[in-house]
Amino acid sequence: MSSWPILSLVTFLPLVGALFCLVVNGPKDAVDRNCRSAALVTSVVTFVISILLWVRFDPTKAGFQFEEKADWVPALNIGYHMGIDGISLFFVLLSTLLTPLCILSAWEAVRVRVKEYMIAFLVLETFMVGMFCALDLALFYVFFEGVLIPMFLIIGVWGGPRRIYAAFKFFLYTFLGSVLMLLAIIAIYWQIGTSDLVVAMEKLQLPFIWQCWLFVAFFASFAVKMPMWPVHTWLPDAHVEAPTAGSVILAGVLLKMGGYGFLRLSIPLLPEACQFFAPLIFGLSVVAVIYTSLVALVQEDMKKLIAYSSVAHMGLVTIGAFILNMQSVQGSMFQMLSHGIVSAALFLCVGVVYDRMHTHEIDVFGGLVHRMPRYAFIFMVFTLASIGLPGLSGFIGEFLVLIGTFKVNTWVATLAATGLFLGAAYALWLYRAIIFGQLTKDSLKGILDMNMREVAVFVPLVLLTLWMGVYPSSFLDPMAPSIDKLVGDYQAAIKLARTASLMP
Amino acid sequence: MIGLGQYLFVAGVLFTLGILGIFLNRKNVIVLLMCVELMLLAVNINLVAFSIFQGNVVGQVFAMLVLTVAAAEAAIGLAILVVYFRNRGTIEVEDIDALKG
Amino acid sequence: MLLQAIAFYVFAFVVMASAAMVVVSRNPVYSVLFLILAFFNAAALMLLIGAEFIAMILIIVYVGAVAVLFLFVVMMLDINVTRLREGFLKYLPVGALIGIVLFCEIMLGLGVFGSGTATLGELGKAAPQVVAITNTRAIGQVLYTQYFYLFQVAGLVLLVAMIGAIVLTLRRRPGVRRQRISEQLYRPKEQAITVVKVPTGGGVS
Amino acid sequence: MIMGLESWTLARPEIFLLAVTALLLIWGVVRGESATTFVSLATSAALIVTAVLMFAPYREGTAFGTLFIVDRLTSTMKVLVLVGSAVAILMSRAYFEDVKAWRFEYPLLVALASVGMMLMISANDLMALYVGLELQSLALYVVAAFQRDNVRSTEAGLKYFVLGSVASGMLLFGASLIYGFCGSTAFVQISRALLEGKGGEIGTVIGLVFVVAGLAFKCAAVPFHMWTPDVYEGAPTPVTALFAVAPKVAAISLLVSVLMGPFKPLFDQWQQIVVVAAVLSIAWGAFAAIRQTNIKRLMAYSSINNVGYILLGLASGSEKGIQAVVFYLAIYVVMTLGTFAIILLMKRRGVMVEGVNDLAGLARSQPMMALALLVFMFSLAGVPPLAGFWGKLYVFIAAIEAKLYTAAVIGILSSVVASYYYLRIVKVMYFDEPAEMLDRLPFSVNRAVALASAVVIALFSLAPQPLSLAAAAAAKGLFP
Amino acid sequence: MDLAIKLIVLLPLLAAAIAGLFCRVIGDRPAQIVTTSALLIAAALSVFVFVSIGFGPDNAKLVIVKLFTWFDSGTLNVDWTLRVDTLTAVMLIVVTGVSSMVHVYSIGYMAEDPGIPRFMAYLSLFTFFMLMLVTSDNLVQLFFGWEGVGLASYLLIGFWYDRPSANAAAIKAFIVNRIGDFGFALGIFAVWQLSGAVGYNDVFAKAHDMAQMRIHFLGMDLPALETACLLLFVGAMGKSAQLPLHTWLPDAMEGPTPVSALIHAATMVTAGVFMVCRLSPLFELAPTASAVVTLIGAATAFFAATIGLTQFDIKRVVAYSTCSQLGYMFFAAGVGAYPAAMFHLTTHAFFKALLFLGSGSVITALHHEQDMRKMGGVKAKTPQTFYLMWIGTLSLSGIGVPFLLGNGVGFAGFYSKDMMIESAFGVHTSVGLFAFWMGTIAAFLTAFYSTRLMFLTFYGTYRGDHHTWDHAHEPGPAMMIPLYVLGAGALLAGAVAFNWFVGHDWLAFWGSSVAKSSGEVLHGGHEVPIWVTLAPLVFALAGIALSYTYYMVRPELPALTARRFPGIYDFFYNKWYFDELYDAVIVQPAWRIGRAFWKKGDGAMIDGLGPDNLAARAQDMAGILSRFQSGYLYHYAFVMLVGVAALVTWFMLRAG
Repeated sequence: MSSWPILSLVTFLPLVGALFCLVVNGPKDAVDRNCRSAALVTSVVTFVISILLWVRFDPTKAGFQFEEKADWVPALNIGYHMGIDGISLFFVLLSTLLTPLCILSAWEAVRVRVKEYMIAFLVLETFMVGMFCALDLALFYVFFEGVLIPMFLIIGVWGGPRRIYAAFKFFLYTFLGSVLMLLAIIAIYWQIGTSDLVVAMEKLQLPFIWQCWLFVAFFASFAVKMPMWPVHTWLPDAHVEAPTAGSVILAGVLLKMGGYGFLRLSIPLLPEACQFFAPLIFGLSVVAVIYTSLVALVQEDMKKLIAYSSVAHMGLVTIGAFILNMQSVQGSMFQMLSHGIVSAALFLCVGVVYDRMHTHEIDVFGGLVHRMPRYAFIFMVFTLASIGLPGLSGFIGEFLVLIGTFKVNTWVATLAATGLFLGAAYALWLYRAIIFGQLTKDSLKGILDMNMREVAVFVPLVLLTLWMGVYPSSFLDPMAPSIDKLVGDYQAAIKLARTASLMP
Repeated sequence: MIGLGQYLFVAGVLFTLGILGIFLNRKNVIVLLMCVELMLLAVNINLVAFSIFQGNVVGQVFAMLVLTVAAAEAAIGLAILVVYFRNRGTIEVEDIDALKG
Repeated sequence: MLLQAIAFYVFAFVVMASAAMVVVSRNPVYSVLFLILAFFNAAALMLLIGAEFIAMILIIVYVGAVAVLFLFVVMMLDINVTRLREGFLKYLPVGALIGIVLFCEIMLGLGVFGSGTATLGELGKAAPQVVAITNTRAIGQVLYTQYFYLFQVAGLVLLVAMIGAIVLTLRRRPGVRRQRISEQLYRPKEQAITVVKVPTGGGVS
Repeated sequence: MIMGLESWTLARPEIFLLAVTALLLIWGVVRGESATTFVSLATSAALIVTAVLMFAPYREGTAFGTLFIVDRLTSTMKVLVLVGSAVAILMSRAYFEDVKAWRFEYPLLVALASVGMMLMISANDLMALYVGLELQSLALYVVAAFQRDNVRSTEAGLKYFVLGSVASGMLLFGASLIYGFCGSTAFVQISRALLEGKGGEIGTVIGLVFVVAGLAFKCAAVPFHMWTPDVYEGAPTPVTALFAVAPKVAAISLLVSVLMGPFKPLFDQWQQIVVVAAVLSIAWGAFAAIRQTNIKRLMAYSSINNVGYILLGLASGSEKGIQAVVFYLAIYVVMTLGTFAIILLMKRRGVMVEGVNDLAGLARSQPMMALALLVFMFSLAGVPPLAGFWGKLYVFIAAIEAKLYTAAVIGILSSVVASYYYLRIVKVMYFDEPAEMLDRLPFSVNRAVALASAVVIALFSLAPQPLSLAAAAAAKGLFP
Repeated sequence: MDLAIKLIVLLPLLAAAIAGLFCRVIGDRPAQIVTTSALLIAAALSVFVFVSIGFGPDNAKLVIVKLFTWFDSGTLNVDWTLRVDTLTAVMLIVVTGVSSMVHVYSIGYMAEDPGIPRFMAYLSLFTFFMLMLVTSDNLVQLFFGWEGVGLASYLLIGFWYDRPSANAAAIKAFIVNRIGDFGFALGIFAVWQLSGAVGYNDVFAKAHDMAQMRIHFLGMDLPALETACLLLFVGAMGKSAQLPLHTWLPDAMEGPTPVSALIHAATMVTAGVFMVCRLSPLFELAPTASAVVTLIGAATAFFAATIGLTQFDIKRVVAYSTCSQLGYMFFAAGVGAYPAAMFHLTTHAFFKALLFLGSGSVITALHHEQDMRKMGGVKAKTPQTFYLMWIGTLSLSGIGVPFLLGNGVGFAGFYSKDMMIESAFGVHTSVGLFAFWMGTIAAFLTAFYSTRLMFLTFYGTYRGDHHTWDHAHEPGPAMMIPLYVLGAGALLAGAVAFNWFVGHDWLAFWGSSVAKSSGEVLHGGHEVPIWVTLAPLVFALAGIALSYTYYMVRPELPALTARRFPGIYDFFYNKWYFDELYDAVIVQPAWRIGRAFWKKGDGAMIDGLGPDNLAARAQDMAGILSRFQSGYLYHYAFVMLVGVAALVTWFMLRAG
């Protein structure tokens, strides 16, 4: 289909930019300037190329497209295998979209160690994109874990006062989860003699008890990444301490890795275990929705509140992924995409006021609408999208997940649907506390509205949110065949297992 | 009749005494070195006994090597001991604790 | 045969006893002396089964070189008789217990006690095999041929020991006067002697 | 032919190295201290040339009867040893000049130790094993105490010596038992005896326990590791660098060739020992390092931890496991050398410092060095895509295939614990605001080593294939 | 036709976008012009559509305009579609009519506000969502409009964002609505699960099947359609402020008065009624659910009226009256008199908007004073408003002369209210009877409190401060014209529309847009005994009389009564303590639980036992191991010995 390695290009182009930044030398001002521009140009070019993916993507095919295959470590039968299908396509786009926005948002906000910052982000982009494209388990793992390194640095170097605690918590928590996944990957590799995911999807036949063990291992990794209750506690800390762009990437892309992992690995490879563990996942997710929503309600820090809301939103994603019918999985995918845009935008919003006041405590703010009407408007759009107002992106995902879930399990659907009003409660409370009310605080009296650069960061996100809310078909249609196949294969596997167990 | 077992027994006792001496000794390092020599002596008895009872001389060659190395070891050990003594003025085992943790 | 057995038990006892004394003696000098005693008796044990070459080497190397070196260092460092520290008694039971357990296990494993034939096998029962040629000759035959390599490496070990000992302990002290024979020998006479004309009755000033 | 031409050909690298060492020794004695720099450079060069000699042309076989064996595995290991030693010598000049202990005996002792290590690696007989080991050990005892006016250095030497002697005593005791029960010291004979069921099982196993204990001491595997932190901390830093690399490779290689060679028939027995040692090492190295403040000491625990992983590869006893050992060792050598090169650069106002916290602000004062150290730390922690990850992956693949599930789980969880202290170093470099910057040093050998190591690690990370091929070739020798 | 429908819906959106996004650029006046004219055009088009549909031939009674696909997921297909039938057409008239009037009114009312463009944009946006709601062809789009009006309501209630009370009210409105929407969403899910569709036509086609099915919901095995209808009705309860989700509506009066008129009287709050009527083909097959609708409606009608008796805030009185009137509509819908409910919805839209806007003009006149205790005698200053308000009041009270000219003659409310009460009686069920009595009593109360409002406000002497009094005057034409238009509606709508809505022509008018079964119910309603027809009127007149006695003849009586029956007075005055109850049972616990989850759950439990605990244990472990590394040689040797001894022991034990 494609004669040139477009996926590799998208993946490694940022790395080229990073290398360029690495070798830039000279007086500090010039280095900063050059690195900023280089990073922006690289990431924008990457984004443009990634758009080509969408354009040239065949939305009628369920299989992988743009496949690239090469030897990597033949001694271990580990290959370099890239390819995307409907499930990964938009995550790639999400990553390539958010990176330039992050770089743009940090244009003036980051003043120390600009060079390192830009390098970190470009490297991060490579890992993120690579992870979504990887079709080889080892390659997947490499990218999956590689993300930790730049993110650790981003939180630790440019973060807030408790950044060290947060960075360590983030790293160790997620690392702990992922290493168990590594064992699971090795076990699969051992079974089929190669780490190629496509081969694994075709050939892997594991006994039930094995599936369960491997599922637990994968689960440890993805659940932490998602994050699911009760392994979510790294997220609020990481978000609060991370710099704006770090939070954006964290919420926008990193959290999706867990959900993506479930869809890409757990479900196709371990269908029976998925079925077996689904009740547990539902339980945890429902708790996540209610528990974290209530916790979000009492937060005193904007970022923490949004972080907790992310946990709640991700609860819906896991429910949808494991209900495993067309609507729920599509909803779950869509919810991830939407959350990627919306929570990223919310963190950018927090960043806007953080840049001005250098705090994200809710109490410090209030009445910002008097000085910052543009900001108030944009914040409102994303608040509404976050609470799932129909017509904005958040609704489609929630609705599809819940409607799909209701068909299977009314308890889960009902309890998860409480997020409808719980989410509204904390989101609107936050909005009110920050934007509305009288502008009484002296420190805020001179605050300036968003400048054009900041608006430029938000405009694409606003448009995207609307687009996704009003005409989600552009996104749902390309993913439909892949998800159809996923669900179909899963059901076939379950059926097979049933008949097998019925046989003497 | 004196058999191999008896020799091995003697060697075992010497070896055990050597090891015990190393960690029961709270005096000075030089005695530790002597304990090491005891261990090597035990080994030598073992080797010689095995060698004789098996009827090949490999064990005795081995014992010779051990002897040679033991001599070299003693030389180096005592040299290190001496420089340590020059630095600290003591070689009492319990004083050698600058490095720990 | 009986005599041999008696001799064995005597030597064996002395070896073990003096080894114990090496460990428990409070004066390091005594320890060295007991060590020497142990070596002598061990050599005797070896003689008993016909390993005369090793026995002699043992005495020459150990007693003649190593033990003396020990004694020399003990004297040089002027180490006092140390008091018995509490630790000794405190750790003695545990340490001794573990040591004895280990010892018993080894002995059991080797089959030294009674039923040990299981592991010692034929060796346990066999009498010392007498080699047709002398012990020294037998060793000589292999040491420089078959085991030539080991012999060379042993030499290297000694070289290292020499370098090591020198590098650690040799110091050039600036204040110390030394006799430099070559300088003395090659000094030209102009530097060594001056010819002075001594006026008669005046003396040298 | 015991001393035929074949023997000399096979041993020609060792002979070459010895000859050069002897010549340099004479040169040094004649020229005195002023020759030190030349001698050290010449020694390094000789070590490298020796490595080249092994492969130009490459030969395999046994020499000196059956005492000495050369195959892919030994040659690969020797290359690692030689490179490690050569680089360690190159890195040491600045340090020793600083402490006024720059003497020509040092490189020569290292060279002699390297010869010892090569002999160890090539040992095919218990006696050869022993003399090689002692040649190496004696030289190393001396270099540990080489800074002879320094209490810590001499204490390190003393501890290393006493415990090392005890360990070799144990090894010897075990060797004597094995000799007694198998009737020979030659590996081939031992193997044959064990295969034939001779050589009283339990007695040999006890002997094996003692031998493994002695070797485990040299590898610094738990519970025979206690010397490691003290010696690493006390010894002069370049010596520590050497210790962390060359002897470790040699000891592990020896362990591999002993266990996979003559004692292959006792696999079931020794596997248990090695698994226990591996798991304990991994865990101990991971936990004990958490609170360390001295970076050398921390690296000691790190090395214990890494040895654990290597032993886990060995414990699998499979071809892949041995590949993993070689692969891991190679990467470990590079990471460790690089790390120590940076530790050697730590100077504040002209004084060497070695606290972890002294690294604060390295990212500001020497960004490239900080980046290099970052690479090493993440690599040591096994975070992909850095090369250390591939090593761990290799090991765990082998372990899983050998059904060592529990050990694998413990190992992988401990790697998370271990990553904590590697991260702490990164944190200190990048996150902390230094009270006082480290000195900006001019370009030096150590910088070059650090950068080169980082580049090598980066290359290994992206393209592990060549190294894994080399490892595969090396392991092949053991599985004909 | 299609174009007209599209324009009706999209013009307000366009206007809102222009006014909202470019407000700074275009300024106040253009914003007003754009939005108002858009609405007026839409209203005119609505009339056109109403006429074409309502009085068109049978085959033209339904127009469906598909815009484009919204989302497809497997078997779930949702389109953006505009569906217009008579039911919708009626709503179009109501929505665009009232909305355009409110737009006009707002030009005057908000003249001095700094946020005019924003306000106009919000109003237009609201109208757009409301139109989407009424024109939806499927439940999901209905939900879109449903939530959208909720949003607009939130924005408008909180329009004066400086006021904390306004913000609180806005959030309350949104969240309470969301609780209703929670049920509504579940209802949609249930419908989809049962029928496999969300489009009305497909769902209705399956209605009979659904009535046979059972659903497993929350562990209970329930009749499917009943469950779905009940869940959907929960949404209606929230949106239409029925018990127990009514608490937001009175608070919503914090918003500007035009908002109250538009959203909280005429249109949005009636969405629930509209929804029940829209889904009447389902509800008619779900008797239990319908009974619940009736009961809740009747109870709310009574309950809200009791509170209205005691309130002093002029807008709150009207608000509770709205609540009460919505209750009427629901019980009408519940008994199956869907046309009657729609009829009252329409008339109510006119008279209640009139009352609100009238109150607004009083409030403007008195410088934004809303407390009736500080009013009195205002008729002198605002005579036109006074008369118009009387029209509204009488219409609300349902005053008219029965039997005259066949259907009787009266204010708009008279027709519709009577029809509902009679229908309730006419079904001859216990639930219907309950609704009848509640409605009748509520009619008494309604008449009492609405005339009380009139007396307190316009009669007697002024009780406020004189500065305000001196400046009080009738508002300008921008505000008065809408009043007149609405006044005309309140006066005439009932008489004009009676036959179409609930009279002989009902079937021809409604077509298939409401359930066919309504015919019987309406018939039953027409066939009730005379006393039934008279009862509401008599009660209403009695209420007026009592009110006159209390507030005109003997003004000391109210205070006396309050003292005489303190318990019941406080109970009514404090709105049956619903707010307090919710605060104690839901809001406070939620905060406490949230805090507990955060500090104790996340902090102490999860972090305390999980990561932080593990980290601490690892540190402890490190400490132990460090201490182990004592530095003593013998110690190290001992460890080695133990290691060897352990291994040897292990093998000895294994061997034997």
